[in-house]
Amino acid sequence: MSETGAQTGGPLTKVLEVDDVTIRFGGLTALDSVSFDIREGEILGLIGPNGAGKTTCFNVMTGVYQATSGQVLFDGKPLTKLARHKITQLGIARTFQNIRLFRSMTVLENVMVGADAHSKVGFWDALLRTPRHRHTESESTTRAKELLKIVGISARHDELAANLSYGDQRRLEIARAMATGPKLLCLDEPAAGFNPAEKLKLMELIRRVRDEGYTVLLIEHDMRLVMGVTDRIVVLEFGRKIAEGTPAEIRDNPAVIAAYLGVDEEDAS
Amino acid sequence: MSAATTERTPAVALNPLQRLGLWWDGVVDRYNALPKLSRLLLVILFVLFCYALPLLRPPIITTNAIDFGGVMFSVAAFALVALGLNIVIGYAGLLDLGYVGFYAVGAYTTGVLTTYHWHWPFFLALPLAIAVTMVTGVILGAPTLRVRGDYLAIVTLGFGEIIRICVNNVQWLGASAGIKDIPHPNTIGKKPVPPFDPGGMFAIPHLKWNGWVPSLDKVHETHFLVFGAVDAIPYYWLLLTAMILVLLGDRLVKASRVGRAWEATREDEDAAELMGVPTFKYKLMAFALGAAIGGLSGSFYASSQGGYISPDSFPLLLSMLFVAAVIVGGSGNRWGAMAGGTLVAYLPERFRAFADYRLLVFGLALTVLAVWRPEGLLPPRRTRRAKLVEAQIDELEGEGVVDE
Amino acid sequence: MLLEVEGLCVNYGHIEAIRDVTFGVEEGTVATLIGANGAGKTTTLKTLSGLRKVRAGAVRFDGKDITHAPPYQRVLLGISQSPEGRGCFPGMTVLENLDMGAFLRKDRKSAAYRADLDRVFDLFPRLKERERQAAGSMSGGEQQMLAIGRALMAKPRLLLLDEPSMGLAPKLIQQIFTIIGEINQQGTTVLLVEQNAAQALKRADTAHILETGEIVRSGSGRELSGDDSVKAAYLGGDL
Amino acid sequence: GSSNDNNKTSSGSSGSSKSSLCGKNIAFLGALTGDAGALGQNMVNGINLALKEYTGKHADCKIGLKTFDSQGSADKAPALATQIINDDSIFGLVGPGFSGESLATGKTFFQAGLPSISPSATNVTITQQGWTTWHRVIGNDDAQGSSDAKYLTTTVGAKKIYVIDDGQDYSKGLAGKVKSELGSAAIGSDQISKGQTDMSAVVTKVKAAGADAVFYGGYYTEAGLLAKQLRQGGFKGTFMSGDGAEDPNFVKVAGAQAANGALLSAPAGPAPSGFAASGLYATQAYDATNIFLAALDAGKTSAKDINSFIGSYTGTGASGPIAFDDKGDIKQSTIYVYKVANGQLDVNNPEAIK
Amino acid sequence: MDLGALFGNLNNFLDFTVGGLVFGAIYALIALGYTMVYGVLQLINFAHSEVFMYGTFAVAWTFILLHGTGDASWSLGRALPILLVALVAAMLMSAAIALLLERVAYRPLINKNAPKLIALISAIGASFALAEAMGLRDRFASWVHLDHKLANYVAPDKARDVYSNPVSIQPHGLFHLGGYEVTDVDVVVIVAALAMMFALDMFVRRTRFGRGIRAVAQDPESAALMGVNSTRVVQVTFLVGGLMAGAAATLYMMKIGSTRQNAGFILGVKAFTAAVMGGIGNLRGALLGGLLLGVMENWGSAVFGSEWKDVVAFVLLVLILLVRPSGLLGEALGKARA
Ligand SMILES: Nc1ncnc2c1ncn2[C@@H]1O[C@H](COP(=O)(O)OP(=O)(O)OP(=O)(O)O)[C@@H](O)[C@H]1O
Ligand SMILES: Nc1ncnc2c1ncn2[C@@H]1O[C@H](COP(=O)(O)OP(=O)(O)OP(=O)(O)O)[C@@H](O)[C@H]1O
Ligand SMILES: CC(C)C[C@H](N)C(=O)O
Ligand SMILES: [Mg+2]
Ligand SMILES: [Mg+2]
Repeated sequence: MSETGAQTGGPLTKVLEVDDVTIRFGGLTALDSVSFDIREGEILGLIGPNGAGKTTCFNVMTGVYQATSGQVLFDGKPLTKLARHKITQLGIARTFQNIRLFRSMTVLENVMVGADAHSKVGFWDALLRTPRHRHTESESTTRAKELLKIVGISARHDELAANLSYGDQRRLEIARAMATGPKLLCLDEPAAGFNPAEKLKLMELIRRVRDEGYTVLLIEHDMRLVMGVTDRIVVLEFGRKIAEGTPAEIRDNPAVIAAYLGVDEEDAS
Repeated sequence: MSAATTERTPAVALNPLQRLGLWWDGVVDRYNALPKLSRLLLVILFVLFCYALPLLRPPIITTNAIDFGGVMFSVAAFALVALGLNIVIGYAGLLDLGYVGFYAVGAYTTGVLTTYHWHWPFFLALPLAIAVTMVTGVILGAPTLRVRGDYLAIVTLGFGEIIRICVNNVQWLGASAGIKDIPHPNTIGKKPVPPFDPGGMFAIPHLKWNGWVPSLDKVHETHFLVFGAVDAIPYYWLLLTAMILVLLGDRLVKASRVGRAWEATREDEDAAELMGVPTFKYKLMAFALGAAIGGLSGSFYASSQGGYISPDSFPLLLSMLFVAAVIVGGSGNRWGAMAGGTLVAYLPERFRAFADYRLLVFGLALTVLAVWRPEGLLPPRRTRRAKLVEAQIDELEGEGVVDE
Repeated sequence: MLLEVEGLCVNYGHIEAIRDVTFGVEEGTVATLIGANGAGKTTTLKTLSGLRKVRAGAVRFDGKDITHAPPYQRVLLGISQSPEGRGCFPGMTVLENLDMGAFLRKDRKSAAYRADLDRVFDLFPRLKERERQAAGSMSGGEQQMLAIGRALMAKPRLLLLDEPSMGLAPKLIQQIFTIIGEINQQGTTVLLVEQNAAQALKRADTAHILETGEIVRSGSGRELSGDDSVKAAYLGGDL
Repeated sequence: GSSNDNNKTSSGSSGSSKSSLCGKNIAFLGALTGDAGALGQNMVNGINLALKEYTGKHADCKIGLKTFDSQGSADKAPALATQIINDDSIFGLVGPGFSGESLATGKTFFQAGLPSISPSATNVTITQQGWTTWHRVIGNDDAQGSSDAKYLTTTVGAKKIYVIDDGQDYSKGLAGKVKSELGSAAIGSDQISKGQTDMSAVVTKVKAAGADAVFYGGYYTEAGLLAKQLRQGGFKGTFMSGDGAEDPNFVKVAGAQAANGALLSAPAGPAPSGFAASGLYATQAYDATNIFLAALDAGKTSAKDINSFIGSYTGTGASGPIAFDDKGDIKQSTIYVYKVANGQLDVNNPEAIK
Repeated sequence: MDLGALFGNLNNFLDFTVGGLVFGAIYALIALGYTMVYGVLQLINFAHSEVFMYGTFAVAWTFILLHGTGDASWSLGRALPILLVALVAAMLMSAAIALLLERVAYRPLINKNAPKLIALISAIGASFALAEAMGLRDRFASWVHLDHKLANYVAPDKARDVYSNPVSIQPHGLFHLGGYEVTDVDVVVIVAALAMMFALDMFVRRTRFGRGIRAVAQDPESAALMGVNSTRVVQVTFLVGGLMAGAAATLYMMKIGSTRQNAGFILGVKAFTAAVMGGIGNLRGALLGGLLLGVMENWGSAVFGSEWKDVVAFVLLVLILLVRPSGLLGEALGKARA
């Protein structure tokens, strides 16, 4: 399942480079000289024990935290000090480990907020109902509806986001992030709280998203999912990168087994 | 909204205010179901009715203890203010407890331009008053909007007070004695010659009611488009016109990217930011727009009947009442905000019969209203639906967990 | 029976989240509830701990009717829950959070208390390392550890665990289930809700399967994990 | 809203014993409650007395009183003013009571053509606005201010006087006049605000300046609080204030100890003996009412006629001789200083200082 | 601007500073009520100013009851017994009002899980009603024909007037600080306020109840799961806030000696400002904020004139929040991580 993107010939364009990033919170080094890159069209897994620094890595990439040293390059340009919404507009979108939807907006409106990320419509356009406004608005609506269909909740587009079940809320998060039209889509434990059958569906969704032309960075603890869907995996432990490679390589990496997977793999049937 | 029809048959007993919400939904639905032409006709009729209200002096509604035209003017002024503040609080979720400051800036700009230092005509001063207020909004907002949540509330409260105290102490602005004799908008038609000639193009008689029987009241007439101390109705018309314009603008802007950005910011600022919403820009925009509308209203206030403003006209308490208007009405719904504004301005006047007790009654009414209908009179329709569900839960659970 | 649930119905508005749910948990055993997203597992646990109001039915604990008792009284009786989504106190330190777990314990100065604290730190060394870190700044998994540890500090008779393995690294998931076994050995009755059905069934003495708010099957853990239809629906086919 | 109908009412019912104004009302606008409410109450007493006497003489013609309580706030007054001008049953206004509210409402009454006589509003600028319907039966603050300043420096012998005002029209006018008259003897000035209760900052400043007298322009509540806190803070000099503080409530608020020795001036003397209403400005209000009643007796019924009647009125009232100049100011008045001694404001034996 | 007024003379400087500390201490005590309620419920208890105001009346009434209306100026020592009774009365009165508020204006909303803002409105309404009720006490007394019996307490027809404490306390110098004479009243106010604060701080930090308060503040649902009775916690929070406001009222009456039905408003705003300045939800912050506010505004009025006092206070607030968006001692925690 790795015939797209990275492997289909052509130069390997790096979408994002994490370049020697260190971040400290007081005495705690959450990321310690971490470097890796993400190539266009691939699905990269980011795994590691709890507290290894995965979410922190997302936070640095999306401007929530500023790295103590090192930098993140997107399309070759550093993201340092860029406002968060600018980073999103450049093309990085994310979901949240603890779901954070606009709870009292409808499902469709949630996605449209994402879709507005690149809109140039301003106050005067809206007040005067300029052609630009009308055009952008209808385009966003169409796009949002499409995305809802892709993640499979288009039937509930008029529901309040808060009223969705846990799983559907995660789906909505993904749709909203995709709506910002990112080059790179970062998913933070999208399968948490899913049962195995739903995880299967999610894997399909992630693949589909990649096939739509997105590059995906995935944090996940469910090994079946990670192994099944990613092209490459980066492993963190105590804020340091301890391994990088294809799923097969990682599965057999003794350091990863010791730090993360555990020896007793009885449930990985 | 076909789904709404089924949802509107609740299985549980509702309190009258909740029923009001449902009734309103019904009105909106029925209105939406009408053909375009009838809708237009209805709107025109309704607007005409609003204009005519102080002339019709319908029984029960009309305040007899105090000049009804004046009451309608302050009702309209409050509704307009609530409309502006609704953008700030209801849409963008910024709790502004110093809104009266903007009202004051609008009023004082008008006062200074038309009376105190210059002698501009009112309609020339008005746009400048709006602009000055908007700029004030930006100047105050730019540094402070980074402060979040209830911290913002106290900072805005502080600014409201700072504005008032500055006005109170700056001689250039009339200090605590205020500005007197602010000119009225130019009368259209024959100028009145005080003290004993009313002027005007023509006079419109009022209605007077004997029980439910109306008759023409030729003694009390409104002289058409005379803006003076004697009659508040022309001001009311002016303000109503401004309000309708603002209402239209509000509608257009809310149903757009701008409106969505405000809502997203209100719901979760971090998440909005990470979805590409320049939240600061939108907060500032909401703040400035709200300010401008407050300034507009303040400018009208300054040149209204009394033509007198002083720092006392802009007490902190007024800010609280503005906020109360928006929230009691239903934060986030423009109709709700206007209803709230109407209520907050009208009730104390209506309670004049209670004489000394009117503020007490008003305070109690506010609390009862809040406790009885926490989501406001006319909350945004979505909230209303959500709340209905909650009411049903409570009903179904009957004697649920009893505290203690 | 330590816990008896009889004909329990709970609503969210017109949505019936659980309907006529009846089951019991024998003292000293591990029971598990499994089911798809939205089946009503969390709702059941929240109702047991008193966070949701009951529309119909009864809950008895140790023979006492607690259907309408407020949450704090249930804690006094010995019911403790580690909630879904962790629910740590973000502004308190790790230590303070653990201390909150023992809120109603009267022996907070005693050696037994110290021992319990040490046991939690043994189970999750990470918590010991971060004793003074504010819970709100911990990673997702770390918070999950804290939530479980906190529930243990109450020394409950009945421990309700809502998806304790969510967000934990694979290695830790193994540990969590071992710990559940240990706690149970020491006499605590456990009611476990899990998406990781295979593991849960392996540990459970009794298991109940919830589907759209109703119990559709009950049996011993072993029984159900051997069942083909259960396997297909909850243990995941091949991936 | 409605037009004024005063100019439409029939004029010249003179000769008939019963005026068309019988059964109508006089309005009073001023503070009846609030921090200076006692002052308004005095005036209402005076008005009521005049009306009672009138009814005693003219059983067939009853004139009523409608009171409008501004709570002393210039800000609340305009709304009441519109209410007054829109009330068809009101043909004249006694008031407004205070300077601030007079300035805020004068234009409204002027535009509506409602004649008014204030028993007490003393600010100099009111009569400079060109409101031809506005009159007062009381001397203005220029006279009071310069007399007070002179009294402080000469009679009291104060050398370092601290001047405080509350920022309102009346207060600023009076205190401002005092300060400018004092010249270099005024060693400092500060402002408090209406409704303020904590005066500690001003007290500290007064002490720091080493003042031997304080002049406060303002109303009795703040004056009382100020006097009290000055004494508590250890100020030993003379406390003086104007007519706004000339009320027994000043002593109540300050407490007897702190109030003792305070000097309170007013452009009004004690009531003649046997006068049946008490309090500062009760006589002026009584006189003002009687002018309206005289107009009525003279057969004036239109606002215009009543107004010109007032303008040319001359007579001697309970407060002294009354005649108006062309701006509506009274032609002649005297300033008195009242003293607090033995924990009481001695209202009967003031010292005439001009 | 007149820097000389403040710094020109050490005595003046100390005078302004001590005066500021005295008021700051009172602000701080009132601020506690705001900060406690805010901490637990994230609600601005707008009606807390009325809780304080009722306390001041309790003090005045106690003096009238025990001393009659004869007006006197007493030394602190002589007034002390009455003052102590007044303190108890004020604390009881304020606590009762606070509990009433909780029951009537807040609990129904909390139970309905209503939006936070509406509680602000319910509080504003309650605040109006409470203040007005005090202003109309003469009317209520006349309903039951007690107005003349109670004349001293209700002041017939003038209930809205300033209401003076019949015993004003004449401060006596205790010792000299530089050239400035520190009085017994100053010392009592500051020491009493600090002692109250300290006791409360211990209560919240050291007792199980205090932990319960913090838990409900951060996550009510989890707190319930830990066995915290949140209704009780909220009640106690209001109660404690009320007690502190009652103490503040007593100190205020010692210092100022008069009150009225709207006496709480400005003080309430200031106290709330102090609470925010120190970091709302943080008790020590309330103390720091209160004292800082009191001193700074006194210095400010020395330098710029008393009419600018409040401006100084608010500008200070804005500056502090710009540098530290969650107040001096406020934690930015409690917010979920992204
Ligand atoms: N703001 C902060 N202050 C202090 N420590 C922090 C902060 N944010 C993260 N940390 C610490 O940094 C480490 C990395 O956290 P991070 O959330 O990145 O872990 P993670 O790899 O996502 O773990 P999990 O799989 O449990 O979600 C953790 O130990 C956490 O406690
Ligand atoms: N606060 C709520 N308001 C309305 N409906 C709710 C609410 N919480 C849960 N529900 C609904 O109740 C049903 C049961 O939810 P519950 O959370 O108990 O499921 P669960 O079995 O725990 O699922 P999951 O595996 O996703 O945690 C679902 O249909 C859900 O949508
Ligand atoms: C009643 C008086 C004390 C009024 C005062 N002279 C004033 O002009 O405001
Ligand atoms: Mg994480
Ligand atoms: Mg669940």
